[in-house]
Amino acid sequence: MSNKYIGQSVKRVEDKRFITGEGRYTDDIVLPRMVHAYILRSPYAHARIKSIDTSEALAMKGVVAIYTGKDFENINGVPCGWQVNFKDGTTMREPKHPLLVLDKVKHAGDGVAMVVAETKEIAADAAEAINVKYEVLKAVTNPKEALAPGAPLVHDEYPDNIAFDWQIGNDKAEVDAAMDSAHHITKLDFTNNRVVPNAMEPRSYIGDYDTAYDRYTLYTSTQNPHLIRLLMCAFVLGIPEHKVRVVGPDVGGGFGSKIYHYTEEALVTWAAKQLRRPIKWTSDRSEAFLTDAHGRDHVSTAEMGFDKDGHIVGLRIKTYANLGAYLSTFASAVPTYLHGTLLQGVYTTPKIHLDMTCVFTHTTAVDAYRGAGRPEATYLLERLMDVSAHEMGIDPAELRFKNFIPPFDGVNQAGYQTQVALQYDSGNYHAVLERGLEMLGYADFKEKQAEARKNGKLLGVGFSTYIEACGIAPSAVVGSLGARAGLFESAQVRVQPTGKVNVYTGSHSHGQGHETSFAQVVADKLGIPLADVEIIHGDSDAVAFGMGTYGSRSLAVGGSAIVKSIEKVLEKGAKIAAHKLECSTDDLDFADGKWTVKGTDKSIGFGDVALTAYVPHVYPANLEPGLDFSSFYDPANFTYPFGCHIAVVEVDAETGKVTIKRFVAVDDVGNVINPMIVEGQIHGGLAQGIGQALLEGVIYDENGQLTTGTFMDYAMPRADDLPMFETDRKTTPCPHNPLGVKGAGEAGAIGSTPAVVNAVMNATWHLGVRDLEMPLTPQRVWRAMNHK
Amino acid sequence: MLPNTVDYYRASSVSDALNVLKANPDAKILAGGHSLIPAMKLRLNSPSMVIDIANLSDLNYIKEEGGNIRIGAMTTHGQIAHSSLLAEKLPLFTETADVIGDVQVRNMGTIGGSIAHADPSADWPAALLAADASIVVTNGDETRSIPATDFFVGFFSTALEEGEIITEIQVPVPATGTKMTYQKFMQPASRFAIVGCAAMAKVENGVVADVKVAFTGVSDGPFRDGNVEAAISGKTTTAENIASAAAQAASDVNLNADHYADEDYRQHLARVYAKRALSAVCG
Amino acid sequence: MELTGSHILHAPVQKIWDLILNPEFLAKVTPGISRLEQESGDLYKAIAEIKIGPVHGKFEGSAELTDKVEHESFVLKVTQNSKIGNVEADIKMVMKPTENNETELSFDGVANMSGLLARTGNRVMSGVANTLTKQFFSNFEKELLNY
Amino acid sequence: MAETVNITVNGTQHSKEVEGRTLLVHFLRDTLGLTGTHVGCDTSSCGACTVHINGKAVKSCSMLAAQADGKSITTIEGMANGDELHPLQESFREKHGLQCGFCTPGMIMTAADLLNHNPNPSETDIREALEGNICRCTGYHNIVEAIKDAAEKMAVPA
Repeated sequence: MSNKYIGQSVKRVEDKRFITGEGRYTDDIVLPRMVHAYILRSPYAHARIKSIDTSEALAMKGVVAIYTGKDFENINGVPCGWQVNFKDGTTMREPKHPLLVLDKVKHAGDGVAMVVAETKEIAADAAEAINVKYEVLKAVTNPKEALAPGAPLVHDEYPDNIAFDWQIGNDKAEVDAAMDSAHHITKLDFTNNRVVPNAMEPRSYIGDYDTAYDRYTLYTSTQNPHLIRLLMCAFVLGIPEHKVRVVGPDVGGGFGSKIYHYTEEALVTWAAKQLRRPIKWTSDRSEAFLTDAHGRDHVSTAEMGFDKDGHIVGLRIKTYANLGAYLSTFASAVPTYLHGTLLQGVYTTPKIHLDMTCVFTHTTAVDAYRGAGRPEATYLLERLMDVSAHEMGIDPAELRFKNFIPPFDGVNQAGYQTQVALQYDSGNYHAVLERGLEMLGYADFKEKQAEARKNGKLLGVGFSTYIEACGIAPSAVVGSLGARAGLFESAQVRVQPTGKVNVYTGSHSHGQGHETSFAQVVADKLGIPLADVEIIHGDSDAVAFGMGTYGSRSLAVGGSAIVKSIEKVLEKGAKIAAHKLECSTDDLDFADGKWTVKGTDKSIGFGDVALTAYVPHVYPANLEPGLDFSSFYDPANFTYPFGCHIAVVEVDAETGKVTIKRFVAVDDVGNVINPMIVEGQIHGGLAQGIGQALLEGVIYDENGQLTTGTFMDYAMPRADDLPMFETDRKTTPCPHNPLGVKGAGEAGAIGSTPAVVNAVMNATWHLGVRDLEMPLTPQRVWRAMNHK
Repeated sequence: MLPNTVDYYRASSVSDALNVLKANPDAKILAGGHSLIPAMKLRLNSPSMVIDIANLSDLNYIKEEGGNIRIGAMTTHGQIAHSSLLAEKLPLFTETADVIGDVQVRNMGTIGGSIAHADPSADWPAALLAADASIVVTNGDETRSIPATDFFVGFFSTALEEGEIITEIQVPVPATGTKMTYQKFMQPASRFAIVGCAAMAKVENGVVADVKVAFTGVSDGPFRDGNVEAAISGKTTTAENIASAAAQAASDVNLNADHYADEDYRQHLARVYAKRALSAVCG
Repeated sequence: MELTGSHILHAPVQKIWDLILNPEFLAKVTPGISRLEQESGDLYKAIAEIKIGPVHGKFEGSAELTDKVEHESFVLKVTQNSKIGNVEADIKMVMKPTENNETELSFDGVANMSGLLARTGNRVMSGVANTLTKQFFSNFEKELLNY
Repeated sequence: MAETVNITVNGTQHSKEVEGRTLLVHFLRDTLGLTGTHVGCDTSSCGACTVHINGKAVKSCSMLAAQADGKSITTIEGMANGDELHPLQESFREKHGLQCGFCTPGMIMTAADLLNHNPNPSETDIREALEGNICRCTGYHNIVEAIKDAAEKMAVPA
């Protein structure tokens, strides 16, 4: 079968509505009789609510209702979706995360009251008129400080602020022995800075209740409508799932932050029934800073040991992960199964041990942000590699080549079993670094660098060879690791009588271009024009089920589910075709949209078969009419994209300001359906990873106030902060899914961060700079260069 | 967020605006609105009334008259950035206007609005100080011209008195051969100046004359740096002279501090930017 | 936000001490405070209106003098609440006589902000602190002449 | 106090009552139903709300609707000529200059302002012109390519 669309940079079909302003995001939706919610939030990080007086606000014209924690005393809070156990086997601590706080607020921005009014302005005015009396308590924001004796407690019932502790890898004693035998050990203290996802569309929800049918509808800017429905119905509100429709319309970016079930979703859904009116809540950006789950925030000490030839002999890590005040939906999985399992990297490290302590603090909840756990793992490994190379006097590229896992395709050679539970599917790590060095022109670069130094310019190069686990995830595997849900995907391929096709997928596109790349797969597999395919997603009433989009899983898992359904369509189609052509299905070939009797010119087109399926006058006996199949695909393994990122930076010797001169990225994401879209995904990830390295970072003051709470203080990468990216790809297909794809959504954000930091260290190494906390602001770099 | 309730009044003339302002002491003058409206949206400021003067065309002009450049208070940053008259006669102003905020802000924000607001990190004050500008203000009965050095009195505060508005900025046309520059080290999020240094100088027979150096962002208000000026005046334009003059910068001011630049670093940056500015104007 | 400063005031310690414990005087010199009403002992109800640059807010709360060491020092605890955020300050004031019988008044403390003020103010906080300090002493000098 | 404003939007004259505090962006979105103009922040930082007033890019979240009285506004909905897309719209699609699409209307409006006075911008010109617009998806690479592409298209008379 020839591919007309797969592998082509087909222009996106969804773009038309976005470039003309016709995209329909949740806040664009207006329902009849709709009212507006405004949430009054705690100004304090930690305080006891002594009293709430809503009388003045309630009396204001246009105010419809005001709810407080009292209204939710008997309603569950939003749950965590992943159970992790302590090292000793006891269950993690999962505090109640109430829809509105009744007694004690636990982070700045915790919701205290919800005002519903005829307009958003009135709701905001009324919220100002609510009088809350607080007893302010001391707060703690740093995970290590939260563990100190006498530290303020986030949850009074957990006397040490520990959510759980956890470990992975080889036996600790074995790792200690390996480290003892090391010829050289590089040891570094790391802070993986807390960042804010900041999807450009602020979260927005509309709750609606239809009295006639006793049915709820929630419009939500989410990455996974079905998951929200399940969590909200079964765990929070206790309403029957089949009476709830959740719609995720156009969503303006997620990056992880829109995976989770947020309190406001349940609030508007619940209140819509109380008031019998649709209720819209849309976050302000400053609220988003306080309430969207943040990312990263690890404090680690990591040691990498080498033998005298520069081979890694061991890796030992102690990390404190800050989970914030509550456990967000995936929070417990991020520092554990999405992080510890990636510490093998692309190296043959024989002994690895991670000791992890996950901690509550008086801060916004931390959860998966683009890459989720894998950027943190990559950062440790790749920083250690570059520093070790410098310390041992080995070229950092050479040190990597020395330690790479040899190439394996997962078909002729087995997958690679790591020391940290995973089995890599296929990989060729040499190839991406070789290509990266070629694109960089490494030999020339070194000369150029020496020349620049002579002229007082601080030019540096930094490497990162990353791996990640995507295509989340085999349900049995994640189930054994504590996931409270399966992580399969569903797809329905509904062929219409005219041969046009609707595809219903449980994946959700919020910028990834599913409506195009999924359609490319369908069109080629069925041999029909792209325009004959429509991809439908984001509506729990339309789509049978879905686990949503995150963890670079859409094509690998969602796409594979579609392929499964297409196979069923073709199998039945062949029976119909055989009947019409009066032959056996074994005599048929399917190519380019038609079944042909082998060795003849007798054929029947896909459209004719589709029509026959719905007008079954001449039809096989015992075959049901119709051509409409659903499938659920549960992956056999994760997928393991990898790549090599190289940053070239120049540091202004006088000010410490870092400028990215070049950025080379060679990624291997397996087979590619739409190179243009994949490249776009890489670009976006790079910007976020570079942002984390140079610009972005949350700062809490000692009282738990978020002092980087707007775009005026929290620096987002802008066009003039970034260069044109130089990208290329290698292809090592995934051996275990039908498309051979691995996933490309997070790669850029994983590989780029350490490459940039390594480059800055390389530029300033001769000035004695060894390590710096991100973001590498000019002030920090200048201080380090001048030993201040 | 959304502003609190506010009455909007569109002034038909300067005197109309002043009369309404007199009658409504809680009102705020609305020029381009790019400082006031963001504050109103966050409810950091909730005036009872805004008096819109942005459309008063008699406050929107750039002209040369009697040895002065005269700029109407409601002239936008964008108009200044694109003015060919200023590009020729006072390029310091086009250069400064060009790095204020972003293009959208420059299209709406006005020079009068910006300097009345007197943000300690705003760009205009440094340029006005270095250019020896005067600010013309009126209360309807009386018009006075305030030298920039007297106008900016500190943190978000000016010599404007209640009931006065700015009508014009006047700048003496610099002598032929005068060089000028504005150099800015930006806060990466807000894009305000962490340090902004405006400088003007004339080199005569290899010796620096008529030098003026002014800073914004460094302290709680903009200031002329007399130490730097004195150190380079009358000196030859060697790199050493420039460096040693620049090293005097921001020596006796209260230094601002924030996440992006503490006192030490800010002072260091002031010196780096003084050097860069002096190098540009003393070349 | 750290609040520190010191200044020589042209009056003997005893006078300064008496003035500073006089709520009417304190209200006049403390930037923004428009009224201090005695609630009990050294606890006052305080109404403030702060106008700094883009920020214009009305605050309400309390001011309390504690840890008094006569003619030497005391701690001023201020709690102010508003719609745009709350401020809590703990400031130690120390008075020392100078050689020519004037007073060196110095203070050292922190003001903690919450809510929108904390979230949006970083860029200008050091300016606010400097300004409040300057205003306090210049008001003090001015008012000193009236007492 | 309600204000009557007369505003021409995408060529159509509107006369509406607005509150003094109504921001232009809310007037466009809520009163006129033109939801292509988005709100991405509350500090005039992100540029998602960019529209043209009398041909110049401005942030509609940072002005009152009343300030736009008597003015002519173009929003993203007014950029295409019927079914014929504006060259920038075409180029954003061709060069994959958008992903989630939320910042896109503002990007296109800002880019249009740039090309109005600089028909042949360099990469640096483009990046500087986009200073007031944040995109979280694309890393800007393809936005820069799209604007370059549109500039080329617009330079050649059709």
